[in-house]
Formats: sequence, structure tokens, C-alpha cells
Amino acid sequence: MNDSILTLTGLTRDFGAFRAVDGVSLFIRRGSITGLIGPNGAGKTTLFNMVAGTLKPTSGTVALDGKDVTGRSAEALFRMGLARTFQIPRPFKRMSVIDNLLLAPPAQIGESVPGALFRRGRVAEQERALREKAQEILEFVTLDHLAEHPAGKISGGQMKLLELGRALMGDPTVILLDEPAAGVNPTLTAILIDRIEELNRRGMTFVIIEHDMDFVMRHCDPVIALAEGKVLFEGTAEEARVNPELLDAYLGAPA
Amino acid sequence: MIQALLDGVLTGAIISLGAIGLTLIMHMLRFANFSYAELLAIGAYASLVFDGLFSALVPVLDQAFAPLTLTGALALAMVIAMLVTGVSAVIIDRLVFRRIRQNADPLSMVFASFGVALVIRNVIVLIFGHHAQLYSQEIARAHVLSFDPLILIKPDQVFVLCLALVLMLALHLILTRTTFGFAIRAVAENPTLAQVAGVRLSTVIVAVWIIAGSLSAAAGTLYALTNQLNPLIGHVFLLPVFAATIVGGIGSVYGAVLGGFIVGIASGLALMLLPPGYAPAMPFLIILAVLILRPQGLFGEDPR
Amino acid sequence: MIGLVSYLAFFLTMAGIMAIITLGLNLQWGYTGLFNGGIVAFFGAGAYGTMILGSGAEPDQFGGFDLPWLVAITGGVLFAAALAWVVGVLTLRLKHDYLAISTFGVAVALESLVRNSQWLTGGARGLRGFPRPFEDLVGDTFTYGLVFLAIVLVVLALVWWGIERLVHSPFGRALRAIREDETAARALGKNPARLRLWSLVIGSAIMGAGGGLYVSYTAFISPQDLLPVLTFQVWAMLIVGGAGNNRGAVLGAVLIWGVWTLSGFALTRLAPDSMQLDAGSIQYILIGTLIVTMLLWRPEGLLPERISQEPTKTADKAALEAKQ
Amino acid sequence: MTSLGVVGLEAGYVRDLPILTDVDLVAESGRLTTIIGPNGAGKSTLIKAIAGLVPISAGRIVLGEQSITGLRPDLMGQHSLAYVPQTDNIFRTLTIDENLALTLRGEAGVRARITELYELFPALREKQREKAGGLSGGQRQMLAMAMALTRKPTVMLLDEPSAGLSPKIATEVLDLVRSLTDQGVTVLLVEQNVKQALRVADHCYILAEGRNQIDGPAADIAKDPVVGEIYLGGKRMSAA
Amino acid sequence: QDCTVDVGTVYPTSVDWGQPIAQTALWVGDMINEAGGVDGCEVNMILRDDQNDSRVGVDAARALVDLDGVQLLIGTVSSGISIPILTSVTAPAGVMQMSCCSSSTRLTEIAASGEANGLWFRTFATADVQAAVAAMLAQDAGIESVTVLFKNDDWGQDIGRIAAEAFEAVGITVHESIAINDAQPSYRAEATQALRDQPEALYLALYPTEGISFVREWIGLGGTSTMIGANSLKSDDFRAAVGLDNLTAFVGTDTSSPRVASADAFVDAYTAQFEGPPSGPGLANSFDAAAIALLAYHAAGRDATGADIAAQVTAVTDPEGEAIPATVEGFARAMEVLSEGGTVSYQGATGAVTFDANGNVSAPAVSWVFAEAGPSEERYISLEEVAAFMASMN
Ligand SMILES: Nc1ncnc2c1ncn2[C@@H]1O[C@H](COP(=O)(O)OP(=O)(O)OP(=O)(O)O)[C@@H](O)[C@H]1O
Ligand SMILES: Nc1ncnc2c1ncn2[C@@H]1O[C@H](COP(=O)(O)OP(=O)(O)OP(=O)(O)O)[C@@H](O)[C@H]1O
Ligand SMILES: [Mg+2]
Ligand SMILES: [Mg+2]
Repeated sequence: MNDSILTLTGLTRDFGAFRAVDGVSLFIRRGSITGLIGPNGAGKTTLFNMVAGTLKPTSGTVALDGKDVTGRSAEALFRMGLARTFQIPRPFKRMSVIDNLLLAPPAQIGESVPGALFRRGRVAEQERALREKAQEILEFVTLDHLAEHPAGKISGGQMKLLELGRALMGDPTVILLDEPAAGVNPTLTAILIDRIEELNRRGMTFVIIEHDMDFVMRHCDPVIALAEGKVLFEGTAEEARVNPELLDAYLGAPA
Repeated sequence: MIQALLDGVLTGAIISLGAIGLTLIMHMLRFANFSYAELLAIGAYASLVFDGLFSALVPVLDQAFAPLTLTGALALAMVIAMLVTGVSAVIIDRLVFRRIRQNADPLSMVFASFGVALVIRNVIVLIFGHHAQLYSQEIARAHVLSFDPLILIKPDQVFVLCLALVLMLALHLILTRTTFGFAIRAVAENPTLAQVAGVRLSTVIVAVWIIAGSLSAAAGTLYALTNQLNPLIGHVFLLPVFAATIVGGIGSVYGAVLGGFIVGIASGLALMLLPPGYAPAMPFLIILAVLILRPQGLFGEDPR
Repeated sequence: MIGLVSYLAFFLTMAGIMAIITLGLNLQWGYTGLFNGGIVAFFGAGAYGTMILGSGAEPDQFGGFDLPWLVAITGGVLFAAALAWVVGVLTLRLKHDYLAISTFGVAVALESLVRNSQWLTGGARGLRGFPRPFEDLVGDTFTYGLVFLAIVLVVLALVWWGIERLVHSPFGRALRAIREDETAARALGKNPARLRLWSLVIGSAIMGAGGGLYVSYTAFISPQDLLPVLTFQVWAMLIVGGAGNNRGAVLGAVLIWGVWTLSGFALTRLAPDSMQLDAGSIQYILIGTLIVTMLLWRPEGLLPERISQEPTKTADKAALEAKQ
Repeated sequence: MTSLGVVGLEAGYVRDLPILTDVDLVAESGRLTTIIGPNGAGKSTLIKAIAGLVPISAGRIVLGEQSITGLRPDLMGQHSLAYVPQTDNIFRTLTIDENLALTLRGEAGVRARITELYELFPALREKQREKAGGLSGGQRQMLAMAMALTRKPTVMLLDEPSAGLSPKIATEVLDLVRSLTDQGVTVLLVEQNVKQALRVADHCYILAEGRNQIDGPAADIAKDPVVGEIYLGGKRMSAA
Repeated sequence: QDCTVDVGTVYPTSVDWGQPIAQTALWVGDMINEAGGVDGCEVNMILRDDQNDSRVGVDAARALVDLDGVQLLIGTVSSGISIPILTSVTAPAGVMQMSCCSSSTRLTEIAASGEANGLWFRTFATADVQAAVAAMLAQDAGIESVTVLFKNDDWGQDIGRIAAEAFEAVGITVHESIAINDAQPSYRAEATQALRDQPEALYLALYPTEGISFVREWIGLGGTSTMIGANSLKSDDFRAAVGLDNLTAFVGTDTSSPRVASADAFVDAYTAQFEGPPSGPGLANSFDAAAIALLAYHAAGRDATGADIAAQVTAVTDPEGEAIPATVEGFARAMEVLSEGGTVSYQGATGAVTFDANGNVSAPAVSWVFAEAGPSEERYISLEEVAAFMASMN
């Protein structure tokens, strides 16, 4: 199964007596845009948290690119090319928007103490390149005019955009997006999707939790649905649209 | 050993008493309040003044409630001192903390409280002088519980223990059962949202200062009763109180009381484990050990 | 006149040492959010380290290595750094007040240790020092005062330069990020444990350098120098000056140290004779009032942290204009 | 029955730097008025200004006959006004029950009212004794909504209440809001879920760059091609 | 008097026991002025608080030396502050320093090494005498076992160790030496610890503040009231707080004034000045420190340097010189003699002190008890007697 970039086996997470994720086994196809849907509280975010190393699984394993990474820390996973965004944005509030972005790229020379102290030239060079890239991403998420603004003082939707921009800065190979479109203006969402598809064509794998069905149906393949911590459905968007269980538990009415 | 443990619980009781008020203040206003120590001193000195007044005016009050050394006059004085201290706390908040709270981070509050503490402590020195004072020259005698091994307890300390436990229960019930308690906790977490939810900030803050102020007055008075009264008591007593609050987990009254016992027992056991010169370090070493196992304190909540 | 200059040089020497320590704290708190409540422990580690390495032999006393000053003080700094490393590894997961009380406890424990280990630290009697650096070359005390001030200023400049470089580099950015939100920083590949440890160790080494300089000047150290008041002073300096801003930290150090000492000087001059005995208490009241007033007047510190290159307001304006 | 009016409003977070300029708006009683617009347009700021959380430098806010300009936020409840913030809208360290009881403070029949609310949001009932910090994103939104409903307000300010909710629940919540207006409640709704918002709204305001742009009956706005192109996601919208 | 002589004084006035010590020093300045002033000039005692903090103390000393140009610095209490002042301010600047109460043996080492340039003096008798006398008293009282409690500072560590050695040397069992730390909220644990051995007597080298807390706890727990205390407990606060009833079996030690009129003269004058007898540690020492230093200043002349003043100390404490009491009249007489180039033997509050080459004094001893009116002397133990006893110990 060498086209699987992420392989989850029997992933389970308990909060006290409550089982939020219950033995989820999945594989995410390399180069796909996988949609993850499911009712509120189904365990989607918890699943992301376990895959990205933010939460430790109670049991089960995660393999990234064929390597078992269960229980690895979030920072290690990010450096291995796995980025994620938070459903409830977590900007570094007292840093400027652009600094939020500049933070992300791994392997910055100036991030080690000797590098920062003694390799001024190389650091400045790298900074310049990163700054350019950050500027570009900011333009793309329409935050360029707020580059020097404290990230704690932007609108709720702008914070979501910042989340996305930050994750993209790291040039990840897999990126987990937790409701990237919630709170984002539809016009902008359309632009974001274009960009995501472009990045996807260049080989970036996306796993996207989203409640916006237009988004999921048009752009995600495959679609996976969770409910009560278990995989309820796996298939194409077309199949999802007509799946009776999904309709009942999640969509409510035919979309 | 048994005696050391017992001593720990009994001396710990008074630390617990101080910690209950502090944990509330630290939780709600989210800063380590050094001037809390001086509230203890204000309370203890206010008791001294009123105690003198009452025993002069109404001599019958000067009878101790056997077997305690607490007299009627002092008990009454303590009640008034609680009020006085509560009000002082509110006034200090109005003058200093409220304004800083509005536009700065909690650390500014910490150091403002440090400044306030310096001022209050030295005003007390100017008024009452440096020397040690006592409510009563009477020395509280210990009761022998057992001769072999020798186990001694002092009624005063048992009284303080009971009081701390009762207050703990009362406050815990207030925090977890009443909407007023919810309001306190809500303000602690997110003042803006609390306002949106209909909580009037100023009212809650005043209430908390009054509660904490009066608790500190009680703690200060009882501490002075079982030890001595001098302008540094706040300062001396504060450290263990802080330690207790933090090891118990900020915001938890159970934690505060348990923390008090831990600190008390730690200083009791210190002499068994280390040479006496190291006694001051012992409680902190225990705290360090507890926090390494539970970084947010025994009963603390993980912020976020 | 010479007296004034001499005192001024001394005042600046002390203020400079305090400023060095405050800069160390600024790295820890201002840029990393580490609530170090045990500054005096690292100051003391540096001071005792320098002293033990640099001073001559004495009966019943460990040490007596009689090393050259520069070696001794470097040793002191390394000693402070080593202590910080141990403390850091133990307390990495602690935050805010929890970290503060733990580090405070470390300071109390260190004080207990030096107070009670006669063989190592001389116990409560303290340790005698070694001749002050370059004193024999200079000779007269007045000039020496200036020379020592120069030494302190050179160290201050070095520390300043180092910290400025650090915080205005990606390293500093990462520090600020973990100060803000550790979970999010981890999700972006930053290792909070490593960063915090670095910050703690470097900051504490700087505090140790302050301690080493101090004992080089006084040629004596005792547990009396390890009381928590130093920790409070340094904190007050940083908060009043403005955390997250090195200029603020230095300004705060000079200001608070000035308030702390000059208020005593002013009182002996200005207060009536009848009040001289209470001058100590009045001085504390003055100090307290001044700290409170400064915080009331500028709660965010005299020179607060700047979040973006341009001040927020102009950035906002520019943004607004760009939109219209 | 009270309608809410905003006249010539100028407000912002920093002095001399208004985010909103000259904003006018009327939310009539018993009707659902929605505000849409790009990110950072000032929608949340507008709602916060009404709720007394942002300083107002010019203009007025009137509730019925009464001016509530610069109202102290904790007094909103007394004017039967409820507000659901866009972010940070629940107390994480309180349990679900406590979150609800807090907003009901002082009212009689607390228990009964809370039970009613659990009927509306059964997902919350299962977690009633747990800390709200453990809720999923969508569950938090439900709780925030429930908190706003506790005291049966007559005016509701909702800032993206459906964000993060599953399509089914989002529909239910918006339908619920709709049904409230039928009982005479005045609702001011900010949404990025534009399609749904326009479905339930009577009237729609479009806000951009802190100013009124267009307003009109929701049905007309939804059909307006220019508006659709600029603000509503263009072809995506019309295609759906 | 149309000229003034500035004298620096550094004492911890913001600390409980520091204030009376400072007050006593200032009082000596007034007495000297009344007696005619230093070399005809009015003495201006400039008092600075050291806050019991070495950095503040050093700064205060520095300001006095640099800005006020003093040649004589009186102070301070804590050795941890006196030493850095000596090593970094007064000795380098050639200013004489005289302390009442600094007790550390480090100071002897510093003086012996020559670092102090002969500018250092203290009127505090080193701990050996008091410790030896304590053992002597215990032996006389037939006590067989003691527990030693000492304040955990430089003075306490020294005296506690020496006392324990002295007790053992005369065959008294020392159960334990327990360090009492400053500023603890409770001394219950220490009291319990001491109680375990059920000692016949306690030896207390404590200050009043922790002394009160500890002894009250101790008595409350039913411990013995047989106690031997160092001079630091000679305090009204201590007596009042513990209660005379509980102090009937208490006996104190002190270095003492010899049996001459001047000892009483100090007490009487003090009582008249401060409306109460001297109570609390260090007062007599503070008096003598200031008096000797100022008289030496007088002898050296108004324009003297620190070294000049230091050189004149022997002229004031010359055993061969005319005995003068510690009163205004005595000071006036002394000044007269000194002005003529003679020498005097100052009979101070702590006796006819003499300094050795390291600036230390040795003095006879006394035992005292608490009485209704304050501490009262019981037995005078001459220098010879103490020396003989100390010799018999080893
Ligand atoms: N706390 C704040 N302090 C200063 N400026 C702020 C603050 N919050 C928001 N702003 C600024 O105000 C502008 C309007 O923000 P607002 O939150 O009202 O937007 P919004 O229309 O609600 O956007 P969204 O749809 O993304 O939630 C933004 O450009 C932002 O930069
Ligand atoms: N830290 C926690 N403590 C306790 N329970 C938790 C915690 N985090 C999540 N849960 C519970 O686990 C379940 C799954 O939560 P999760 O956040 O994964 O849901 P989700 O699928 O992302 O939902 P949504 O679409 O609403 O965001 C929920 O019932 C939630 O209450
Ligand atoms: Mg989720
Ligand atoms: Mg908004």
C-alpha cells in the first residue's frame, strides 16, 4: 500500500470513560484531498489531534509515509512534513501577523543559539527569502495589509486564514485542515480552494474536516465520515451524497 | 513520627486558613498578590486594637473560652477586624489594582502589589513599632494525648483546624453550587464573556476582596494568637501560604487546605530528614516534587 | 567634585550589574514567558562559583584555587548555567506561578545550602574574596572605581549585544511563540522544552555574570546576599522598565536602583532630625509608592514591548488607507 | 416588541482609529436581519459595539424608544438582549450546567429552563456535568447558543452561530432562530454561511470596509448577480 | 561651634532590632556635642539605613564616604554587610570603620591579613567568653544535659558551636544543636525535636523575635524552664512575652562592664534618656562603639583622616590612662585630656574595653536574670576567672 501517506490502525482515544475515537483504521492516499465529515462531536478533531501528535492515542498506531510515528511529538511530526491547523484558531496573539508566518518554516539557521549569534549573514539571507514567501502567502489569504498587525487583533475569520497561511509556510507534504472555511467569506473560500487544488496538483496531500458540503462535495475525493468515534462511511463524494445513514446523521436533508 | 505528622497537620491548618483566601484572589484576579500578606497583618493588628478596646470596655469579655486562649474580646475583635480588612482590601483595589488591571498584564499587578505591601508594612511599623506583641501573655499549654510515644496537641490549633475545614467546605460549596460562585469562576476565566453573561465585574471583584480580606484577617489573627504579632508576620507567614496555594492548585479551595497540610507536614518532617538548618528549604523541595508530578498543582486546572 | 564622580561611578557600577541581571530576566520573561522567581539563586551561583574558584586557600575550607579573575568569573557563569540546566530539566513543564514558586524554592534551598555548608561556602560567615581585578595595576581608588565601571559596562554591552541578536533572530521569534501558545508552537515544529531550556540557561548565566561581577567588587559573599529581595528588585526593574524591551530593562534597572538607594540619601538630607530613625521605614514607603505610581502611570512599563516594526496605530492607518 | 436601530455609528478598538464609519442599520422586531460581508469588514465589531464591548465615538444605538449607546455589557440582560460572540463564547472551566446556570443567575425555575434547553440541544445533555473545555467545536457553538437563549431574550445578536456546526444542526439552529422571530424576537445575525443565512433572513445588510454597502430584502440580495459575484462567492453560490 | 564634623552611621533602622541600636549611636553624638563636640566642632551624625541588605548597605557607605566625605563610619550590625563595606568602601578609601555588633570571625581573618589597613574595630566581644561562661554556669548549677539552640547566622553558628564544645568539655551532655532559622512561621517542629531528648536545660543563642516564638512553644509543650541564654535575649519584649513566671529558672550571660560606677552610669543615663532601661541586644556595644570612635576622632583633630582616627583609638582605651565614665561630664574630661595629648581609659557600657591588633575586644563577663524591673546582674566574672575556666576546659 505504498500510495498511502498516512495509515491509521485501530486508533482510539478515551477521555475518562468517554470514548471519543473508537478504533479508527484508515489510509489516506498520497496526493489526495480527503474530506473528513461527521456530526459534531464525532471525533474528527480528536482524530487530527492524535495524528498530528497533539494528543496521545489511547491505543492504535499512526504511520506516516510507511514509518510508525505513534506517540511522536507534534514538533517532530511537523518537521517530518505533517502540518495541521486548529479548528479554533490559535494565533500567537502578541506577535505580528507576518511573524506568525515566519515562525513556521523548519530548519531555520537562526533558530539555534549559535546560529542566531554568529551567523548573521546567512540568517539575514534566509530571512529575506522567507519574508518574500510569507508576503506572497499573506497576499493569497488576503492578510497582506495586516502584516504588521498584532495577530490577536484581527477578525475571527482572519485568524482562520492566518492558521492556513501558517501551515502552508512550512511546505508540508501532508496538511490537516480543521474546518478551514468556517467563518471565511464564501468569495474568499473559492479562492482558497483554487489554491489548495493547485498545491494538491503539485503533490501536497490534504485532509480536510469541513461542514461546508459544497466544498466537500466538489473538491474532496475520497470522503470519509465519522460518527460517534467510528468510521461510518468511506467513498466518493457522489456516494456520500446519497448514503442514507449519512443523510440521517449528518446532512439532515438532501443537500 | 506520629507527633511530627500531627504537628504538621496542626500547624498546617493555619497555613490552610491563609491559603483559602489567597487561592480565591489569585484565581479570580489572576495575579500573585503579595499585598495579601499585609492584609493578614492589617487583620492581626486590627484585632489587637479592638481586643484592647473591648477588654477595656467590657471586662467580662476578657475571659478565655477554655481550653482555648481565645477570649471573648478577641473573638469579637476578630469579627470586626475581618470587616475592617475586607473594606481595606476593597479600598486598596480601588486605589491601585483596579486601574492597573484595566490596561496591563498580570505581572504589573504582581509588582504593584509588591509596592503596596512595602507601603502597608512600613506604615504598620510607623504606627505600632517593630517589636513583637501578643494578644495574651498566657502561654497555651499542650494537652498530652499519649505518653509513649509522647503526643501533644494544643486546643488552639485544633480549633484552627476545624475552622479551616469548615471554611473550606463553605467556600467550596459557594464556588461549586451557587451562581455567585459560578460568576467568580467565570470572571476568572474570561471577564469579557462574564460581562456578556450578565455578571457585573465590579460587584464580583468587590465581593471577592471582601471575602479574601476577611479570611486573611481571621488567618492573621489566629496566627498571631498561636505565635506572635509583629509587622513582619505577613511577610513571614506569606511564603508558606503561597506555597500551599500553589501546590494545591490555584483556584481550588480543597487544594489550598491540602496544600497547607503538605507545607505544614513538610516543615515538621524536615528535621527528621535534614539537619535543622535546612528547615526553610524543605517545604519547597516537597512542592517541587509535587509539581514535577502534577505541573498544575494537586487540584489545579490546566489553563486551556 | 571627585567625591560626586566617584559615587556616580559606583552607583552606575551597581546599577550596571543590576541591569545585566535584568537583561537576563528579560530574556527569560520578556521574550520567553518564564516566570523565574529564583533570580537570586543564579546570581548566588555565579557569585559563589567565582569566589570559590578565585580566592586563596583557607583552613578547613574547600576551594582556594586562586585562579585568575577571568577564569574564575567564567567558572561562576558556567556554574550558574549548570544550575539553571538542572532546574530547567526539572521544571520544564511548569508554568506561571507554579514555575515561580519552584524557582523561588530553588533559591531558598541554595541559600540554606550555603548557610549550612561551612566546609564549602563558609556557612553564614561567608567567603572572603580575592583582590579586585586589575586593582594592583591602577593603584588609586578613585581611578579604580572608573576602571571597574568600565568592566561592568563592557559586560553589559556584550550581554546587550548578545540578547539583541538572539531576540531579533528566528530564535527570539520562536521564544515569543512558545510564550504565547505552546500547543500551537509545537504544531509548527518548535520544541518548547529545548527553547525554554536555552532561554533559562542563557538568562541565568547572565545573572550569574552579575553575581560574579558583584563579588569581584565587594570581595566578599555571604548568605546575606542571597535574600529574595534581590529577586524582587530585579523583577520590579523589568516590569517598571517594560518587559520585552531591552532598553526598558536597562532603564528600569537604573531607575529602580536609583529610587532604592537615592531615596535613602534624600531622606538623610531632607527629613527632620526627629524622623531620622524612622527614615528606613519611610524610605520603604517611598519606594513602594514610587513603584506603584510608575505602574499606575504606565502599567505596561516605561518602554513597552513593540509588537510590530511600526507602531500598531500607523499600521492600522496604513491598512485602512490601503483599503479605501 | 422592540426594534434595534443603529444610526451613524462610528466605533473602533483604538482611539482615533474607527473600524466602523457611519454605519446605519435597523433590525425590526419579529424579523430576522442578517449582516454579511468579507472577513474583517467590521461585522463583529458592529455587534460588539451594540453589546457595549467596543467604544463608540459617534452615532447612536436605540432599542425601541430607548438609547442604549455605550450600555454596560452586564446590563444587556436587563434589556432582554442576548449576545453570542464569535470566538471565546463559553466558559471552558465551568461545566455545561454551570455555564447555563450562570447566565440564568437569579431567575426562578433554573432547572426547568435548563431542561428545556437540553431538549433543543440533546448533545449537550450527555455532557452536562463535564467541563465545557472538553467540548468539540460544534458542541461549543451549541452551548453558546443555549446560553444566549436561557433568559428568553427579545433581542438577539448572533455572531456566526452556525460556524462549525454540522449541516444538519446548522439548519436546525437557523430554523430555530427563524422560529424565534416568529414569536416576536428581534434577531441580528452575522453569518459567513451566506446561503443558509439568506434562506432564513428577512432583510440583509452588506458591510465592507466598515461601511454600509448594500441592503435590501434577503430574497433580492440572494438573486442580485453583482452582489453574488462580489460578496457571496460568485459562481459557487449560483451553481449550488 | 561654627564648624561641623560629619560622621557616617549605617545601621539597619528598618529592622526591628536595628532601630534602638541606631538610636543609641545618635544619642552618643548628642552627648559628645554637649561635651563640646569633636575638636570643638559639632558632630553631625548622618544615619543611613542598610535595610539589612548588603547592596544597600554598601551603597549607603559609599555615599557617606564619597558624597559626605566622612572619615569615620560607624556600623553596621550584620557581618554580611559590615564586611563588604570594609573590603570595598572603607578600607580602600582609608576611612575608619567601627561596628558595634558584627560578630563574624571572618572579620578577624580580614584584619589579620592586613586587608583592613588597621581601620577596622568592633566593640562586640567574640563569642568564646559568653559560651564559656554558659558552660560555667551550667556546671555550677549541676546541670547534666543540655540542648543547644542557635540562631542560624554567623554569630549563632559560632557561638552555638563553641558553647556545645564548652559544655562537653565540662562533662555536660549536649543532646543536640538545633539551628533556628529566621522568620519561620512556626517553631513547633524545632520544639518537638528538642523535647524528644528531654534535656535538663536549654542553651539559647537566639534573638528576641524567634526566641519568643520558640520559648513560648517550648513551654507550651511542657519543656523545662531551665534555660541559659546569651545576651541577645536581654530584652523586655522577650521577658514580657514569655512571662516572668516562666523565666524564674532562666539565667543569662553577657560580656560586662566591670564593677565600676560607669556601668551603672550608662544604665542610669540610658533610662533617663529613653524612659526605660536598656533592653535588647547590642545597645551597650553600640554606645561604646560610637563613644570610642568619636573620642578618637577628637583626639585626632577635626581634619583627621580615617587612619589618624584609628591611630588614636589606643589613646582612648589606654588602661594606663585616666579612667573616665561614659557621661557627658566624662566625655568633656576625656576631651580635655586628649586635647593635651594625654591618654584616657574609657570606662564604657561594656567595660574598660581594649582592642587587639585585629580590632577585637575582650571583656569580662556577667551572669544576669530577669527581674521585675528588667535584667539584673547576678554575678560578675572577671577576665582572669574566665581565662582560668577556659584554660581548664582544654
Ligand atoms: N481586538 C481588536 N483590536 C484591534 N483591532 C481589531 C480587533 N478585533 C478586530 N480588529 C480589526 O477590526 C477589523 C474588523 O474586525 P471584525 O472582527 O469586526 O471583522 P468581521 O467582519 O467580524 O470579520 P470576520 O468575518 O472575519 O469575523 C479587522 O480588520 C481587524 O483588524
Ligand atoms: N479534552 C477533552 N476532554 C473531554 N472530552 C473531550 C475532549 N476533547 C474532545 N472531547 C469529546 O470528544 C468528542 C469528540 O470531540 P471532537 O472535538 O473530536 O469532535 P469533532 O468531530 O471535531 O466535532 P465538531 O465538528 O463539533 O468540531 C466530543 O464529544 C467531545 O466532547
Ligand atoms: Mg472539531
Ligand atoms: Mg467576525
